[in-house]
Amino acid sequence: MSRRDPSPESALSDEPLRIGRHEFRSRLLLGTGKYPSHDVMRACHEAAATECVTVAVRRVDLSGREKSLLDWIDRGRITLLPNTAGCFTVEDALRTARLGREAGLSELVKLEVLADPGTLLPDPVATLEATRQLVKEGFVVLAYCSDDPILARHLEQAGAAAVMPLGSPIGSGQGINNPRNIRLIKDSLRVPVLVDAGVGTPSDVTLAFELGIDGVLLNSAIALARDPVRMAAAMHHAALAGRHGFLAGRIAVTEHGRASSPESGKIAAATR
Amino acid sequence: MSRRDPSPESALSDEPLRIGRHEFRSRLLLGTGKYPSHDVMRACHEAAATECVTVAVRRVDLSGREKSLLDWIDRGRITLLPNTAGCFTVEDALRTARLGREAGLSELVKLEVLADPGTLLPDPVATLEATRQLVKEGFVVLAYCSDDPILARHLEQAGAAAVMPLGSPIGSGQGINNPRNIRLIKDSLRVPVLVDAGVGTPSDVTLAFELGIDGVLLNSAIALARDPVRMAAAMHHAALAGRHGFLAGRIAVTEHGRASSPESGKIAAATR
Amino acid sequence: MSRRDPSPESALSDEPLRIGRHEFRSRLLLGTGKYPSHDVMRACHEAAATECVTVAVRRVDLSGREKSLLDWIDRGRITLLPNTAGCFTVEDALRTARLGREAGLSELVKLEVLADPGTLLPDPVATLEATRQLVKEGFVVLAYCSDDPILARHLEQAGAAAVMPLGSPIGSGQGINNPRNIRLIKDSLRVPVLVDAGVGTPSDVTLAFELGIDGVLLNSAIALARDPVRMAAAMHHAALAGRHGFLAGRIAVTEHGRASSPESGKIAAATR
Amino acid sequence: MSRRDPSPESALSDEPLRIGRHEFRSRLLLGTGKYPSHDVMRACHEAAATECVTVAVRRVDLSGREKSLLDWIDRGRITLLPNTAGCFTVEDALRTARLGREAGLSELVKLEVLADPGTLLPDPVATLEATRQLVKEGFVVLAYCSDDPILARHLEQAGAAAVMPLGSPIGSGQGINNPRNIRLIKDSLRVPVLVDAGVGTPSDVTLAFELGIDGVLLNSAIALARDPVRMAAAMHHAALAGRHGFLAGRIAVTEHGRASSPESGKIAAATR
Amino acid sequence: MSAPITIEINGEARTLRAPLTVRELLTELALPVERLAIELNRGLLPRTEFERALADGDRLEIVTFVGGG
Amino acid sequence: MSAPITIEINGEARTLRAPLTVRELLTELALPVERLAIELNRGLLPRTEFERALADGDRLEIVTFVGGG
Amino acid sequence: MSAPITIEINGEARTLRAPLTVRELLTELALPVERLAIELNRGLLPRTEFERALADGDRLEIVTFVGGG
Amino acid sequence: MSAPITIEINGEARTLRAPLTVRELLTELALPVERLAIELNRGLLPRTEFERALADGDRLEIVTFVGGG
Repeated sequence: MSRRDPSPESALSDEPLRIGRHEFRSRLLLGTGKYPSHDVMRACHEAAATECVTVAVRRVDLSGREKSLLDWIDRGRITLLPNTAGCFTVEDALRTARLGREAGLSELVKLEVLADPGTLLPDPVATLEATRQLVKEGFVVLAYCSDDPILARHLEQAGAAAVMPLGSPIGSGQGINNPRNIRLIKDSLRVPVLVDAGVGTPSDVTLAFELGIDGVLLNSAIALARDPVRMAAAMHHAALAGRHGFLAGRIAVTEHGRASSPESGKIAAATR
Repeated sequence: MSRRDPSPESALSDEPLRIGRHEFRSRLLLGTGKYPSHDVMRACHEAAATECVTVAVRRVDLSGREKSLLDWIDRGRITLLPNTAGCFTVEDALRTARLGREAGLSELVKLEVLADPGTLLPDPVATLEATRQLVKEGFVVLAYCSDDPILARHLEQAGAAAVMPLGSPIGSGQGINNPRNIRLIKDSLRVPVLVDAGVGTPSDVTLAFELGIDGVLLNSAIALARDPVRMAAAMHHAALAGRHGFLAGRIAVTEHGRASSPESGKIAAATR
Repeated sequence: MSRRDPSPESALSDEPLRIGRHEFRSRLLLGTGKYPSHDVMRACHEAAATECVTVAVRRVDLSGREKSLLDWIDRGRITLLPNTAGCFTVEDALRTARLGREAGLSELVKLEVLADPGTLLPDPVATLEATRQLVKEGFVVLAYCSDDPILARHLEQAGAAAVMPLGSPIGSGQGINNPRNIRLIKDSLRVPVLVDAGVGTPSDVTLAFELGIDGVLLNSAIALARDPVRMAAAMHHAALAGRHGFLAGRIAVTEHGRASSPESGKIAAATR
Repeated sequence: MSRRDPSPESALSDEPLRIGRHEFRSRLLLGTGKYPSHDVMRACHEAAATECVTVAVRRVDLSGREKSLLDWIDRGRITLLPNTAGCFTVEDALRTARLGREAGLSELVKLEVLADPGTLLPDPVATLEATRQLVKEGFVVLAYCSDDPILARHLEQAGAAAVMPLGSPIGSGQGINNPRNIRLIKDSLRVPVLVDAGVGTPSDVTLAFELGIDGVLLNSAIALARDPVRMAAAMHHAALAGRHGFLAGRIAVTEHGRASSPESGKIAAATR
Repeated sequence: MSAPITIEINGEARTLRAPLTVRELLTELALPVERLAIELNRGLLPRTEFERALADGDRLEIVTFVGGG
Repeated sequence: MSAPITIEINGEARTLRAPLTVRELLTELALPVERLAIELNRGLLPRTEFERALADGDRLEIVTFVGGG
Repeated sequence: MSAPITIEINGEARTLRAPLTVRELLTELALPVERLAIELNRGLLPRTEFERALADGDRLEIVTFVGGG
Repeated sequence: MSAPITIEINGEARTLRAPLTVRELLTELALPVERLAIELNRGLLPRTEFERALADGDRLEIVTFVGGG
């Protein structure tokens, strides 16, 4: 290594996250729900330096009084990812995805087919069926799913452009309940793996990336934090910390200590 | 909140870490041991943006051939923290601390009195005794100790300027084995609490800061990583992530999911 | 409570585990593979007081030299549970189940349809399809599956008589990687839930039962232990410990201590 | 192994727990506080098959109305272990220990010197000093302490007959917060190591014994359970499960699965 | 001049003058064409078909993007 | 007296005298009827059909229980 | 016949006739000797010294075993 | 001109000409004064006393900073 030291910048070189024809330098995807205000949301998107945010598809306000969410999203920097949040059947998910594409002129869709309003857990069977259909229709499907490694494989084989296993239930803040499964999924898939749902803290995000995954999508952890903008900035750093911690190759864990200072050259020990 | 969005910078405002008369903007303290080369070490110090590094006190090389470690440390930005690493008795720790002060013209000392070369665990009794003596002699003592919350209080009462409980054994990479104890220590002390030893990954650092502690000191996790400079940069981000995650106030953990998208305004459900 | 103290026996009253038309007083199901010898296996079955063991279906030894495994199983006390271990397709699982029924004259089958020989993880899609078919054919299906709570519901709806989520991969000894999922499964199903695969230690078994589940099936943890018979006895106690710990209702977890001895009536404190 | 199968009993052979001149076949020590009634307490002691219980020393009720706790303890089977619960200074602990010996005619004492009523955590410095003094006075000291491995060594060197590290704060039900420390303590001491305080569930007890320790003392986990007698029986089984699980030698943990059924002899695979 | 028609929009019944195209309806409702999508009788209605005339009993779903996770 | 037949048993080809029923085969192989099950040409063969005569080219799977988890 | 004495027992002041030994006091209080222990003026009082006469101003702690963890 | 003296430096015995001050010794050893510290016979030797003459049998520890954690 030369005496010209690498700067932190070069130390942090990384390839972009690629999903379909899209490229993202930031590996943190955010939501647009539950913020105290649209202004705070926009500030959080900036603080997190995100380049992709999910949006829900809902009936337009016929009174026309509501201002459009999109006025607070810089479409130049940020890609919209329509989702099918709140759908409990394959058909509703398909209809919502089609409406989202028509409204957003984008083929991207975050597919959620949930089993019930109580657990908000994804239905593996319905999600697989909807993925097959949407792929047929030309969608670029990011499939939200459980952390069952074999289900993730089926979704990849069904044509999903990315697989998004949950860390824990949506909005629960439990973090990554089964890191081994997340690693298994990453190790056996070729498409990008993004952890979606359940993240509560920056360390959850850092840990997720240390498992080798390609991205994290979160919403409540920022939107409902006491200071959302600060938390957004924290999440930005957490993603970089975990991603580069993974790329840098951690030290091995040992049962006993290993000295950090030289054993030799000590002054003569005092006679005890 | 005004339409002028806060920038990430303002989102990351924080007070400095104060130890004795010293102030540090970076809350990450690094070591200087076990790096592949002095050049890599310096690059890591830069990438981590550290402002304080520990150094060991050892017999000078009489051949005069060794280049001085200090030539690779920018004394303008970085404060030296002499340590008593490798001392197993109170007397040796005192002698080493005095030599360090004389050589470094600084009253700072990281006090380590270890029980044995096998575990490298700190001796609570000897550490407390040595702290009392060094404080009498005007040292600013950063006391390395176990995560026993009551021992930490005794060290504060003995005059330690900072208490440094271990996350796990030195160099083990086990991380924070008992987060509850670390939090208990932070909550019951007035002096700064720094987690020292055991950190293996960026997520360990992020988690430590999320517990509320004031700083982290690490060495092997960077020096022995596959790519030390990248890991140093990762640790820098990990510290910011955890610190601001703590200040921002995390969401509560719930047993079940909470929707991120509105329940209302859905399109008419397909008849199942 | 009367002065006639309940005996430990009455303290341990419990209803039997019911699967199909079968009733088992022991909630510990064992395997019959990988033991050092048939004698050791039998001793383990006794020490664990099991009433149900799984057996694999394989080609008969045409040389006729092999002694039959069944000679070491007391059919009077122990019910045979044929499994489809080693099947990677629905069709092979169906054929194996049918052969098992014909050979064992029992309608019980532990259904395993694995995804690949590497991970040995169950295939959720194939398992669901095979369950539907076997239920049609009158089998009493115990379905081995991942810990995806919604998949477990689909298996129940498909007619499985019991659902057997894994704690972790077969033979890995990792224990229960996602206790929350196991609890979610138990709380949302009516049929018995048995944890199958991954158990390594008695505490894994105890923890599993504390989650409320109805039974545990394990093999390697006993068969490959250094002292299989002692481990079998340990597992027997572990099952009782966890089951009755669950029924007895644990104390709540608190962040801080609560005295076990009275605060009043202390002798006058020494003036400090 | 002969065809005469070992019975569960012989599978569970074990040496007694030896503390001072006392021998206990049961490795579970219980408290006598916080039970719904003296009758329930006695039933719990029976259900847990304990042979040693701790008692507190308090001012006698001068009205003479209170019935003596000791009428509910079978002194023939159960050894009394007076404790110094509730003492916050060395002197009060010494006075209480002496009174306990005088009242109980036993030299056994469970030494507790707590730091404050808030955390109820043991004071390492005061505990060490009190141990030295009580050993001088001929007491057989069971020293309650934190899980600092080096402190535990100091207590052994000070003459403690047994060292009792906490799993977590008294009555918190948090379980074993730092299993590695407990194992380190056991591996570096010659005197018996008993886990005291913090246990909440049978699996906590089982896990503690799997670490190799010699005994567990608990009170609240049984006395405050919804069904104390059933929980006592569960704890009895939990102790046997963990102790013999430790002696039997667990299987290794592997990252991936290992088949429990033979790979050979499968029927010809269906052509997929 | 034809009779008025009644259609359902986002679950609400509305009586409107006929003839009326979807695009005219959007203008009447002061809704921006570019950020919404429409389902007519459970099927997606592409923008290219917004000139289509509405018929009595038609059921419309008019959606846009809102905040979500 | 007919010609010998060749059948496959558990993957091994065997030439046998004909006529031969499944039950006779089992007896010849000294295999206990009660603890095994048989597949004939990929389909389960119930015990009730063990009197059936084997034909040239038949493929048999004869299985029993072995240790497994 | 001497004057009464006042002593403190478990924090309560009591006036008693004198002379009075510790053992006599215990009898008076109907306390069983075998399961208790006594501190006299902060020092342990062994059973062997229960015949000792109490003096005015003495402070006694009389303790026994109660439930604890 | 006095006799040579033998002193121990960092555990090694050395014979040197006398008289010799600590500062002269450092110069002789080509060691930079500013970054090191010295113990003389187990006691710290402040820089202010570097002019002190070494005596036969003196034991010196001359230390500096090296990499450590």
